[in-house]
Amino acid sequence: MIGLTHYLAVSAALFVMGVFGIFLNRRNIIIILMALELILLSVNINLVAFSAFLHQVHGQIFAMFVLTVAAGEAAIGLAILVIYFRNRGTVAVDQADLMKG
Amino acid sequence: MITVLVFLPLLMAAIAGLGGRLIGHTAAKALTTGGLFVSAALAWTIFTGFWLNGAAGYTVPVLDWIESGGLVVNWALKVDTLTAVMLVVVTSVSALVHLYSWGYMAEDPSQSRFFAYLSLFTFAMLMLVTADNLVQMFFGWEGVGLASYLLIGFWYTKPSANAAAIKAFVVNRVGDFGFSLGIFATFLVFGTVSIDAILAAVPQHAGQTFSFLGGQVDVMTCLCLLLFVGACGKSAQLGLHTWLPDAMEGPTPVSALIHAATMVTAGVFMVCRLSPMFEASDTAQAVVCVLGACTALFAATVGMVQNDIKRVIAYSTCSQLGYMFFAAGAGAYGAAMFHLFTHAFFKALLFLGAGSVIHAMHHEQDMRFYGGLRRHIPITFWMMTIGTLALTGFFFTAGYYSKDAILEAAFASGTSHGMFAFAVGAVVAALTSFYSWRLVFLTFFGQPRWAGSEHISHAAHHGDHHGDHHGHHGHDDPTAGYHPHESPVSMLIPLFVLGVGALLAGFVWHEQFVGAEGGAAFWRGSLAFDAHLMHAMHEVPAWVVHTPAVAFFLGLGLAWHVFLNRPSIPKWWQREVPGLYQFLLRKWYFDELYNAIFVRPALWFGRQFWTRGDQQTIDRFGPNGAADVVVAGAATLRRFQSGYVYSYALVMLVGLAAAAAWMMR
Amino acid sequence: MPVLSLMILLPVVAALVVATLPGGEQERAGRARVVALATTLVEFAAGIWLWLNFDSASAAFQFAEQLDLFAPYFGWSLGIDGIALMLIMLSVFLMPLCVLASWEAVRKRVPEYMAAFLLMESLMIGTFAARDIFLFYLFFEGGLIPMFLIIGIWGGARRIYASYKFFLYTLLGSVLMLVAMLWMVGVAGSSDIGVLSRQDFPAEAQFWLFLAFFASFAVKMPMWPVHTWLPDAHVEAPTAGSVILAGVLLKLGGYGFVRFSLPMFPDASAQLIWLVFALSMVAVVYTSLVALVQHDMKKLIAYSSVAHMAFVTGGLFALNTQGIEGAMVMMLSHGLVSGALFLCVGVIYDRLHTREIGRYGGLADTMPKYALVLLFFTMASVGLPATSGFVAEFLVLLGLYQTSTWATFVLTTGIILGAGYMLWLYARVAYGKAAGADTGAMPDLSAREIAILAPIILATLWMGIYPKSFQQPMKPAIAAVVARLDGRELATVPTDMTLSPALPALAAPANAAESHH
Amino acid sequence: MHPIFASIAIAGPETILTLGSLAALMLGSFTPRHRALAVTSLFAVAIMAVAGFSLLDAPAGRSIAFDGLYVADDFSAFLKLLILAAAAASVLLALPWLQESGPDGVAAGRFEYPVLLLLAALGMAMMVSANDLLTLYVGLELAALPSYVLAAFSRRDDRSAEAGLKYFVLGALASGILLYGVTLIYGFAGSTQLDVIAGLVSVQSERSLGLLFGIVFILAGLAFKVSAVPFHMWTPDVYEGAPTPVAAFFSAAPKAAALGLMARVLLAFPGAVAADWQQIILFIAIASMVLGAVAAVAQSNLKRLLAYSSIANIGFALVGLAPGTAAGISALLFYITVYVAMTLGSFLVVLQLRRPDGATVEAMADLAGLSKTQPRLAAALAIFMFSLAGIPPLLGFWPKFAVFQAAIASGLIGLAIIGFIASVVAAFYYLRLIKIMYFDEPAVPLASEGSPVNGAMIAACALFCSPIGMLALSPLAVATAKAAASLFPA
Amino acid sequence: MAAFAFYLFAGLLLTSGLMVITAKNPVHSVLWLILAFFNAAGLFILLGAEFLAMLLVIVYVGAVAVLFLFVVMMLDIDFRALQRGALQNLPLGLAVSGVILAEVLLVASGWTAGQGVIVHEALAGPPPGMSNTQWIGSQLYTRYFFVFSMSGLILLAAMVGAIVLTHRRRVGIKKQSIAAQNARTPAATLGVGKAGLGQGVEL
Repeated sequence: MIGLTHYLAVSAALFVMGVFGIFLNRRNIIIILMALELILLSVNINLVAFSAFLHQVHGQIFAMFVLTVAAGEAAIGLAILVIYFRNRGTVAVDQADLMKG
Repeated sequence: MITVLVFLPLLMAAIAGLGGRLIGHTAAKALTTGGLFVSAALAWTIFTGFWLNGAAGYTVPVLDWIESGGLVVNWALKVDTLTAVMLVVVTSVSALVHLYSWGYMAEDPSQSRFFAYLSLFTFAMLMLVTADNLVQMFFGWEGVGLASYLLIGFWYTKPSANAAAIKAFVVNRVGDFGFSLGIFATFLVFGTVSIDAILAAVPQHAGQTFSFLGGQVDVMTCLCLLLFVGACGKSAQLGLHTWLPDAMEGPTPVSALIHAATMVTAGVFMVCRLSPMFEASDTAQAVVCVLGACTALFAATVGMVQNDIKRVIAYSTCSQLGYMFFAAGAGAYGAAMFHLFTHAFFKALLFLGAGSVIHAMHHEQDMRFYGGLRRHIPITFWMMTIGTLALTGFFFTAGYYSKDAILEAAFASGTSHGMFAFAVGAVVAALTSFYSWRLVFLTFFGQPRWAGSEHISHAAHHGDHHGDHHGHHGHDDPTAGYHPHESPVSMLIPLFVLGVGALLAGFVWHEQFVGAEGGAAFWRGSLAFDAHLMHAMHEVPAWVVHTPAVAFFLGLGLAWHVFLNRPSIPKWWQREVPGLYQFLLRKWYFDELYNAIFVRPALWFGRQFWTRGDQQTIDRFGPNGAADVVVAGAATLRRFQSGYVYSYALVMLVGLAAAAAWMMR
Repeated sequence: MPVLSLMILLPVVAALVVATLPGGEQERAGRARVVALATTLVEFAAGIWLWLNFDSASAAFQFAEQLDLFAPYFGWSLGIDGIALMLIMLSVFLMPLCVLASWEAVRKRVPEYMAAFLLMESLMIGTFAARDIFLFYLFFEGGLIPMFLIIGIWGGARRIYASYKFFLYTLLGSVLMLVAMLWMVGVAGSSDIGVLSRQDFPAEAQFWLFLAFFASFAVKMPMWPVHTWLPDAHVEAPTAGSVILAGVLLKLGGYGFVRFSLPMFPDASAQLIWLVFALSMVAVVYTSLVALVQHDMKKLIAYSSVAHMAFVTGGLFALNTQGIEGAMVMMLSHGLVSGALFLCVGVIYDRLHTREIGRYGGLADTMPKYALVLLFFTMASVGLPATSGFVAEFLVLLGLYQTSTWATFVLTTGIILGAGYMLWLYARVAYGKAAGADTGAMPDLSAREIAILAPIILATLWMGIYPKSFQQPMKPAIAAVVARLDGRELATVPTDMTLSPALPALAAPANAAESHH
Repeated sequence: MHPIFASIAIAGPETILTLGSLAALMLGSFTPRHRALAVTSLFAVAIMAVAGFSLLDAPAGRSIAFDGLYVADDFSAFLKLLILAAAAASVLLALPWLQESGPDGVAAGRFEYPVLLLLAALGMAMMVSANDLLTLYVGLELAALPSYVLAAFSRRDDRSAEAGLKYFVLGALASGILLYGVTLIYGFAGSTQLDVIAGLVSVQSERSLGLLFGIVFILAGLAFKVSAVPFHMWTPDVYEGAPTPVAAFFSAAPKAAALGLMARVLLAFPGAVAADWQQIILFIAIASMVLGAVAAVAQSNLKRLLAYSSIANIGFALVGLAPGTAAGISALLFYITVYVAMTLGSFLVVLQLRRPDGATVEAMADLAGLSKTQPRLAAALAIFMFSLAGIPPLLGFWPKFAVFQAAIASGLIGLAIIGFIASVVAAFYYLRLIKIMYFDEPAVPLASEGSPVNGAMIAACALFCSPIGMLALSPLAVATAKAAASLFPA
Repeated sequence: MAAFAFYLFAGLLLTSGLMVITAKNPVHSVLWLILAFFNAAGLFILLGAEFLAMLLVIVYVGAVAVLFLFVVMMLDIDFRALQRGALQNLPLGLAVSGVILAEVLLVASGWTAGQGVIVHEALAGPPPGMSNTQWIGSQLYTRYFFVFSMSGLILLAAMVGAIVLTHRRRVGIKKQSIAAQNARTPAATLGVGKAGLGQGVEL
């Protein structure tokens, strides 16, 4: 019987993957952006799962807003990435250390 | 009257000191000297009142001073017989010294300052002797210390004078340390600092104990000893005596006034003033007595080998002060005061005489470069001889009466410390005679030995004010072509006056000071006068009575033999027992000892505390250390702030993980 | 008329005026000096007015003002008792002298300098006049700012280190006090000093509160071992800065003890006298010895200040009338004398631009008036009777003796050591021969300098000869403090000075008896 | 009338801002290019002012709107006023910089700046009025997205782009974490509405790990927004890289919004759970105070310094949150208010200064001797620094006073002691700036940019932070107490 | 059956998630991401959230992922240069990730809702007579009106932001201005001139 816990576990694993993706990756900022999408996906799974098991629509609607925001975020993120690339000619994460200390 | 007497010198000092430049030297000198003579006249009037008319003691309040809780201290002038005696001594000697200084300091560019200091000193001394409470006495005590400091350091361009001045002040402060503690303890015990009230309450507290520095001690002993520490400092008793010989760096009139006649006797005065307290503690008395005797002996031994004419007299003073103290310790306060009184005359005389010699010898003070001066400065010679006779206790001179009284009283007291003091006193009498005559013989007799003196040769070759310089004087001329001249009249008059005093003071007043009946009537309770002791004093065995005379002749004979008859003996002696000679010449190594155990460690500790303590410990681990920690922390944090997104994310997640883990506890 | 408010606000207004004066640099400087001097003189006159109208028989806060302008944090609540009055007098007395002392010595950014001093004056008066504990804190801490600027802008070579050290050291001390204040006010429900002084905090709490306040006041005093900021601050500060620092700012610590620590934490005070005594004892010996080996005049005087302040703490924690009164006189006296000593150093610093003792000498020849003045203050510093220092030392030690012989014994050695280093200083500066041609060529005191120093001499003598004028207003306030301390259990230090066998008729000092039972 | 209109009326400020931002976008688009920026900016400020005024006569008490998603109370009103003021100031202060930046006017200098700020202000207003985690999230993102853009606004500037990138990546990560927490709370409570959650949480008898994790994750996300340690790492870099006016904006309004939000959210977890989150707040408060104080010591860049200063200040503000009492929240509000004035003032002074080559000042060393070249600006900056250091009688002392008073009243004495010691360390670097301005000799002759509006704002901030500002203590205390009380319905 | 579907989707989801972050080529990452979205959509369907599943596919796959792909391709990144780079604090990263994973798994495995909150064991769809879409729609425009409008503004902000950041006004490109073209008159553009002999025409 597949219960709530299963979904939560999947979501948890996906969340950690997203998190891990952020600092595993040195080469490409785009992958970081994708890792962020994974995190949001895990959140959505949680929301939908809870929504289903609570018999509420609220979670699903919440997930919808998350989707919307995720789209906006992706747009902004990619825009920033683009100007960053235009300036620096690279998208390597470990090149982005002009400011430190 | 007493108010005028006391404050006139202060007024004059202020005028001369602050306005000296404005009114000129002569006016300043005239004002101060005049003021002092007025004071002296008033003092004699008061003294006569007590001496002949049996006037009653009284206290003149001047101003409120300190009031706090139970403590009430007022400025007030207390006059009784004891005070009157001191007033006479102080004002008379001071007036004479002022007069003397007209001549002695005639060429000094800062004369008015000098006179101001002298008057200031006199004021402070008068405040001391008229104090009706311990705090005011302390005021005078410190005031004379200040004046002494200023006068010792009067020739401030001389490093030795500076050092001596500081030494005098600081060593005196050691004494004051004890004195202050004594005052505090007295207040604790008696609840007052008024001398009359304290003395009245002494019987109530005799035999009580209290805790001091954690231990349980007898109240009166503790108080007396603490106060006595103060007396020791001021009166240069053994241990705290080191400043007195050095104080001879000051001009000679100063030595006469302060370091012979008046200030140094303040300790004796204080003990006499508080004699009922000392009477209440046998231990304290014994300490006073023994320490006085030891000082007398010590100073006499050192005095035997000193070459500086003033230092010899200074050690003599020290030694005589020892006499006074052991008299007081033996319970013969009258005798102590009597010796104080006579000593003031003859010791001032000796110093002023020495000053006259020094003046004549162009500030040469080393007796090894004197000799044969009696032909050149005969008046000085005779006056010095009178002084020496009085000091050594020649029959019917002032010293004869007072010293005999002390020795007899010490013997008569019957206590073991009294006997000890008597024995020591007898020996010291002989030594006194020896070194005093040594001084006279070296200075006035024999052949001139002036050639070796830098001062003289300097004067003879360059400062040729005598007009009799002849370039052909060879090195073999012992006078180096220098002809000493007798001092001016202004310097000789004080010598005459003091000479008269040195000859007659004992004869005239011995009945009043130490007479069994006359004494009680004279002192009238202003000090603890033990009539029984005075009676006993007159009934001592004959050998005791004759001891001083024997000692006198012994010393005189030996001095004559060694210095006039066989002048090679001293050299031989120096060669054969260098250890003892050096020991005495170096004053028992007290200075070296103090230097080693106080001065240098103090500086060492000071430097250690400063560098090791303040800089390398407190600052290093305190503010600088904290700053370093912060800076190091900042550097570490800078490293963490690597600029990489992933490490920032990592830190965030570490925080998240940690917080979550914390929640799982 | 709200005199105290006006006294606090006037310098602020004057500071603003001074800082915004029109004109060229020279003009501004000249005007700034005049305005500052006029303001400080008016303040002094106001101080005199306060003194004249002060009721010396009352321990209550007088000239009280109360304005709930800053509720709920604190109130603009002013008022002075005798202790505050005398310290305000000290401040307003020294301020015109400081302005005069800086008249020619300061040439750089004069308007700002004068403004800083005026602000300082305002804050000092405020500190002493505050009747609200937070208002006190505000003024107490606010004083750091102008002083920081004074040291930092117009100071000597290592001014930056010194100013930082001064600022952070004292700030660190005070923040702990603030924590304690916040706690106290939270418990007592009032920030009124009068109310807090009557509040009986639990003994356990008093202990910690005492330590927190102690942290602040000990630094401010300064007590050993948190004294090291003082020599640095003094050495680097301009002359007038040193005067204010030594003259008034150090007094804030002592004032704090007598205003807060003693009445608010009487039990803790009584229990912790051993701590204060121990630190005071160390301070006297330690800093006196350190002073002995200094080559820098100001440093020497700074270290001597530490030693003198140890007398203040010793006296305050004697917990009896004489001790506290003595400590208060000590504060006034030290304010005058050490202030004057710094002025004296300033006089020759202005001429030779060095504080190195070895560079001077023979000033008694070249500058006789100066030598006389310096001598006077040297003697006042070593506590010669008839100067204010004596009255202070004497009362302190007398009071302290009734509480602890050991402490008195050690503190009294200070009079020996003090004489040692001060006289040696004097000998090296005034006596001997001039160290160089430039030293020999220094002109004697100018009329302006005499005008600065003469009032201090007179005040010192007045306080030494007739201290009653100064003590009288403080007596009721001190009596209230002593009454508050009455009957507290003392720490077990070797303080037992009871007589045995006790005599019923014994006229033992009333206050000595008080503090023992 | 349909209930939705009542709700819209309650959400008046948001409505005004929404319409205003759309209008501003239009206005900017259809105004001639050379005037677009100025007109839009002024319009935006006007909109914010109108929104602000609409708050002033808002009905007292607590009004719930949109079926519990939105709440308008004194707390939100107070914060919105503050946010709007700060945002309006941020628009104005950027104007000179925008106008002069880039000869081609491409890099910046566009009317989108005020529009984005308006949108961000709307997001922040929404945040502080959030009565539901959903509103919270959407508001947060609405505030965050324009901020990311603004950080990268100088798009030709490497550092600005990098700042935008870092801010975006970490911000998105933080909001992801926050969201994850939200889901856990949702799962636990079956609702995301704060008052519902509060009601549920207060009756729990068992310690639920899911709930606690939810709080931790939400707290982490919010801590990022306020840049509290250890979620602060972005702050120095972004402040340094972002254009100075943007950094000024970041340091003021979003902090106020996020702190307010944090207070509102955390108070939805009362009872036994409160002890748990208080521990965390305690920790991050201490860590922020200490780290902010210590790390700043090594900085030489003004903006980085101010960044660390803001970290430390957030730590102090969180001290007010730690006790979870009305007094604490009141102190927190007071703290933010004064902090906004101080930080805006500091940034304004920095913005007002120009190097000889026309560039803005960044290195602290550039300020050497400023007291001689620009005495007024130096004096103002000195006031801000002393105020930030918390030295009385400057106003900056009193917020610290207030938060620690609240902490001590709740027995958090250790926190107070650590905090005050940290403030002493912090004083060290504030003093360093003063030292550079006042004690050092001038190195680079700095010119004043001379914008009268900015000058007036500097003067206003300086006056507020100066002792004269203490006159505002009483009214502010009343206002903050009222605002805080509305979070604690009786 | 449902279990099988769950494990299938979940397994694929996690695998593709892992591939997203580990793939060497970002294009592959994007593709893996798309796969992940599809699988997530599958999970949504299992949970009875069909509308959201479709939305996920449309929004994510159709818009976001394509956007990613677009940017990846557009930026013309030299991927070989990106291969380098050491992973210095990988162990720490792994450890932290592990800890977080353990923590969230712990919470997930021992999940309990608050007391008083009913979590149903079985799935239940929308209220009777309503599709999932209807259910959402009925709420979205009423209860969530405010938030919904605001999310619109988010998109607006994103749009404005993206344009502000990336839009470049190119100088020197020719743009058509219809109004200008329409406003042209022969008088303004045409002129008749005489060319003198050997003088040429000045244009």
